[in-house]
Amino acid sequence: MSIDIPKMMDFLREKSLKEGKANPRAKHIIAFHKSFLDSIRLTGRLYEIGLLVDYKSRTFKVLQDMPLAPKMFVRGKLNIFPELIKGRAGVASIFSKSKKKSK
Amino acid sequence: MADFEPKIVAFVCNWCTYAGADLTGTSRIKYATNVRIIRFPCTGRIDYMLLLKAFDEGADGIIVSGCHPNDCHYTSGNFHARRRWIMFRELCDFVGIDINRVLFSWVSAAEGSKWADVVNTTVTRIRELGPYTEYQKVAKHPIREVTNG
Amino acid sequence: MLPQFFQNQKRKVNNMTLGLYPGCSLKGSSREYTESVLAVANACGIELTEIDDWNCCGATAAHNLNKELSLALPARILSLAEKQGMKEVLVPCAACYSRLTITNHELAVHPELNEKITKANGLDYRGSVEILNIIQMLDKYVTPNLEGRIVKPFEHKVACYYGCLLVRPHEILKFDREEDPQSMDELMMKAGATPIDWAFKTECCGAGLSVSRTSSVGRLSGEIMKDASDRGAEAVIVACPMCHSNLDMRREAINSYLGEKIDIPVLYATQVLGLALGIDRKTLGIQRHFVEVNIQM
Amino acid sequence: MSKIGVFVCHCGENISATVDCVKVAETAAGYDGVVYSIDYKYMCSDPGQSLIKSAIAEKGLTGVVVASCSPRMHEPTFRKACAEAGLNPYMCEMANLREHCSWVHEKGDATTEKAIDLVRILVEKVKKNHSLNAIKVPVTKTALVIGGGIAGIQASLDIANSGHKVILIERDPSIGGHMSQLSETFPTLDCSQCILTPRMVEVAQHENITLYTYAELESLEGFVGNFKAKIRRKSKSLDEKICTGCGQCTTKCPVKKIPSEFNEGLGKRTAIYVPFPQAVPNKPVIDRVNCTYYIKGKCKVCEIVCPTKAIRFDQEDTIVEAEVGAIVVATGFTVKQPDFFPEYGFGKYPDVITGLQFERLASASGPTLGEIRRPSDGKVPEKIVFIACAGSRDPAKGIPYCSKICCMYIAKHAMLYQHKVHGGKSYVFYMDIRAGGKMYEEFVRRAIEDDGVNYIRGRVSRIYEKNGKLIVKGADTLLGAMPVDIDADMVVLATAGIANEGSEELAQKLHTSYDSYHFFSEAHPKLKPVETNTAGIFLAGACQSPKDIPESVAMASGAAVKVACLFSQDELTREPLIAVVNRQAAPVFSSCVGCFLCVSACPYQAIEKEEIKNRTGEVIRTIAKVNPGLCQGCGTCVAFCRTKSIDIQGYTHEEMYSEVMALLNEY
Repeated sequence: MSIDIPKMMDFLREKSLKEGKANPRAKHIIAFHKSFLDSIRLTGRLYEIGLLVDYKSRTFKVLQDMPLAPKMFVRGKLNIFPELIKGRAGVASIFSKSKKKSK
Repeated sequence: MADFEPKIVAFVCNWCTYAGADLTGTSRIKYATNVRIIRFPCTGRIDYMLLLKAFDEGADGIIVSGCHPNDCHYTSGNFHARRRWIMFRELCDFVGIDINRVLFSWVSAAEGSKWADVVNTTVTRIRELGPYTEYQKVAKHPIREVTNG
Repeated sequence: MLPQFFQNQKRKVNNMTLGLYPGCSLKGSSREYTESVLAVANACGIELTEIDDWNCCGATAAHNLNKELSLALPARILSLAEKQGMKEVLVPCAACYSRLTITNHELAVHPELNEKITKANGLDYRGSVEILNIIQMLDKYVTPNLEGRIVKPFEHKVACYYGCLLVRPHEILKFDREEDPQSMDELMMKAGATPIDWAFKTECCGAGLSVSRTSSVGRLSGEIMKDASDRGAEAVIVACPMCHSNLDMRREAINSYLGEKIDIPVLYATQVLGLALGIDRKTLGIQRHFVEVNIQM
Repeated sequence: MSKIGVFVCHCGENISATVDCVKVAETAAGYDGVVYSIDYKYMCSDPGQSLIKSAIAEKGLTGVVVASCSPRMHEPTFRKACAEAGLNPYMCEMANLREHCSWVHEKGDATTEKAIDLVRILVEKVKKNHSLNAIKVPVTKTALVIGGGIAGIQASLDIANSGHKVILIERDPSIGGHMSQLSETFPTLDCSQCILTPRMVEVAQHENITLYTYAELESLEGFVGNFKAKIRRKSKSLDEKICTGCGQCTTKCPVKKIPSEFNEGLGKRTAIYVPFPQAVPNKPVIDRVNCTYYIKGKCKVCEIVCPTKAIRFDQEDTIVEAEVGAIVVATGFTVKQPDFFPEYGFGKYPDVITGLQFERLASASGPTLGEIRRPSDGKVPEKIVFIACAGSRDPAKGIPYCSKICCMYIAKHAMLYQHKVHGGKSYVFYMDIRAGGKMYEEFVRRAIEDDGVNYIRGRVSRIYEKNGKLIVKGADTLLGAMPVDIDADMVVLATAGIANEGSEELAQKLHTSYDSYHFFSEAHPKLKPVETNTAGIFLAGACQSPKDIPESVAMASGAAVKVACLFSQDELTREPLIAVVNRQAAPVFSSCVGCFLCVSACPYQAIEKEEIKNRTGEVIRTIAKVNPGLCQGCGTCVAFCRTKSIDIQGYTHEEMYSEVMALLNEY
């Protein structure tokens, strides 16, 4: 009976993106999400430095959050190297299959 | 099997399915001619020996239909029918009667189109299953044998 | 032979073995959360076994961009957990918890979807894994045995911040009430703290927009911190790494939005419980916070 | 030997367009026992009926099959025609050639064949039919009205004024119901109590009405015209005959801090109390749960101060037995407590109140004597927010249906507030304004246009308290879902109207049905809105669904007329389509073996145990017996009976088996 609002929002987001109707003001948000997924596709888990580098290359916001990095590093919150999982091939295939279907 | 016209008996209650079938009529929804309706006051009245009798006499399929749960005109007759149906199904299955030949459904007085669907589905299903002669072969009919020969 | 057998039996009763899905944040920017979860579990005789070779749940990015991906990634995790014989899996991160629970539910109620997702990806999942968030786990296995173990009650006024995902969606989680939840408040009371009644328990902190729309995070998290501060909270308690990083790491953005300096620390529920249990600050990773924790213990 | 007549109707072209009616009639003529068979254009017309009547007279027919439309349409018509011609009406059956054949199939042989089959089935059935006679049962001309709100009051007065006795029972110490709690009524702003109290007094003084307050229905047996009700009169700890209602006891009672039910918890009452000053009867009761004497065994202040010595601490509940012929259920509704909406903070913030509480604040007899003051500190609110649909039309959290009265009373509340607090600001958050009713829409427009109430179309997501204000966060969907924040002093929630507590229990006692929301179910949503599925039990007011006062009153008068109709006859006639247990000559008596499975199957408790005694009075057999007054003719017992000893008239085993056999064996 009740409307599943989050589900509907996700559906509309996916659809508007597919049809090229996403709000231009959301381009940074979409860029971030894409960088995020790319990072998982390659390593299986999130690689925060890789994500930020990728995001910045998409948005040219090179200087954003630069002061945070050393502070995080000092507190042990930043991993220099990505964690690579064994089942990377499996994860990559999940990506390619869902991508194909969603098109 | 294309020419086979199954004989289907429908045992329905007066208040919901009979009225629902009336609505199918007033809505002029067309359905297969193979069904003959027998009116009961309530599905709770339907003695399942009648179903066996119908198979015995040559029915190829049977529909039992009444009010939806909680909508019984007599408050609980359809619940009794449903319970009896669960028992009867198992018994039929056990003794080798094809339970696919009996369709149990709820059709309310407002569901004219559903009645047409129920009939058409049953007719299609029974058409696929073919004539039902197995039961008649098993249940020898002494009276008919005597009278017919 | 016999005593050995009995010993094993006894160990099983006392020591629970639970699966653990840490998620990416808990391995990186929120490692103090992992540390405190493990420390509390250890102190209470609960053994946590990490799911071997787990992957990222896809987080906000996946469910925003691609529905199938948002189900397939968690499905891989669930399937691994099942294969590794885990009945219950603790998911401390509220965001991962939400993705895993929703996937678990969707796969259970739509068998055809389960078929599609698992078949296509060579996974196999029968739906036997139960997922617990940190509050559920503590409620189930820790708080019943807590009596007499609170050696250093955390006697401070705290604002319990649940965020968006910890108790939602109610239809699926059937845990606490989604508006004005109480479970964390009760837990904090058991740890000796005094939870305050405040208005922003379940308001959004800005979540995944931390990087891509920092200004929004400043505004949303700012309102939260302001209300907590106005009502006299000495600490804000969270159970989600994303909420924590927004309220803690983004404090500069918050303060610049509010135009005032709020220095209330943000602690994980497990850190507070750990402190109350007498675990030292370093083991609980309290030194890793951006906003210094100056509370007298 | 049967002599059956078959009458095939063309129904204009409705049947004859697809069915070869002539062939149907010709085929039927060839059946064993059919002595007359004819087709005609309109059987239900006068000449058509005459055709049947003359055939009965001339051919001496013993059974009639009319092959035309649905029996649900014209069975009474043709049975009546048969009866007029001297044939027992239950010897007439109808084959449904129209709804079940001609209208649903294309023209063709198969359709005509089906029509022939349908006729043959009923020819065989009629051969086995028996003559049946209508059942007559006497009527007790006293009505029981359950619930003393405005619906119960109206129904009682109408029945009493038509000259019949009425027993009115009310659960609370006074009649009046929710209407007595209201301040003013929409759309005229009449004072609710001013129009209600004269009616209450009339009830108390009416010679045909027996009023039992503080009483509930204990059990009900019997059937239409012949119910036996047991009424529990809860102990008032007081001798009503001696009590003068002077009020000494209520002023002196030391327990003064009990939240008053009448004032919806906004005022306080004592342990011995009269719910409100205009109560009928105006005599107190002791609330034993809160009375010091019943808790600690001492106090008895009321007994000491009572000038007439009317207090009876040891008084017990009494059971009154009454024979009644009809029952009107008027138990009303209640409002859903809004604590299921934690985001609105009801219960947490004292200034978030329900609509019914606001009625008490606005009422001249209320705790603030009609001044709008907020419960927390007594301050007059400068900004007030009303939230419509707090629970209604909300399948996710509340109830899916519309509570119907809220739109109107919210407009009234806002208007009353604007009249009483000059310069105050009021806001109404609404989903839709549903103001269908005479002068209703105009009333809402008046609130918006003349009194300046701000109507905002949108929902409220959260209310929280900050610096002594209630922050109401909502959205204005008519301004592009713009967020709206209002710092209000008081918030009124129009909470959903739901079924009264205990209504499903009462429905079970009465053997009537209730819907999934626990409201009582009417027999037909359009054409039988005051009847229930149980003959002789009628509904009035909001126990059926939320209703405003005029609707409740109209429904109550409707129910009263139904009761008066029932009481206008000395005997009731019922269709004889009921179950019977076979009886045979001694020493067999009956094939019933007394397993009484039928007793457990019967939904109407219509089957009793009958003892068969020999001449010395010794019980030799116990068998089942159907009470013809209670049996509704569902036949569930028939299918249950292991020995086939119980059968249902009109649908007997013989009749049904012959139908099945006729269907599958062609001549």
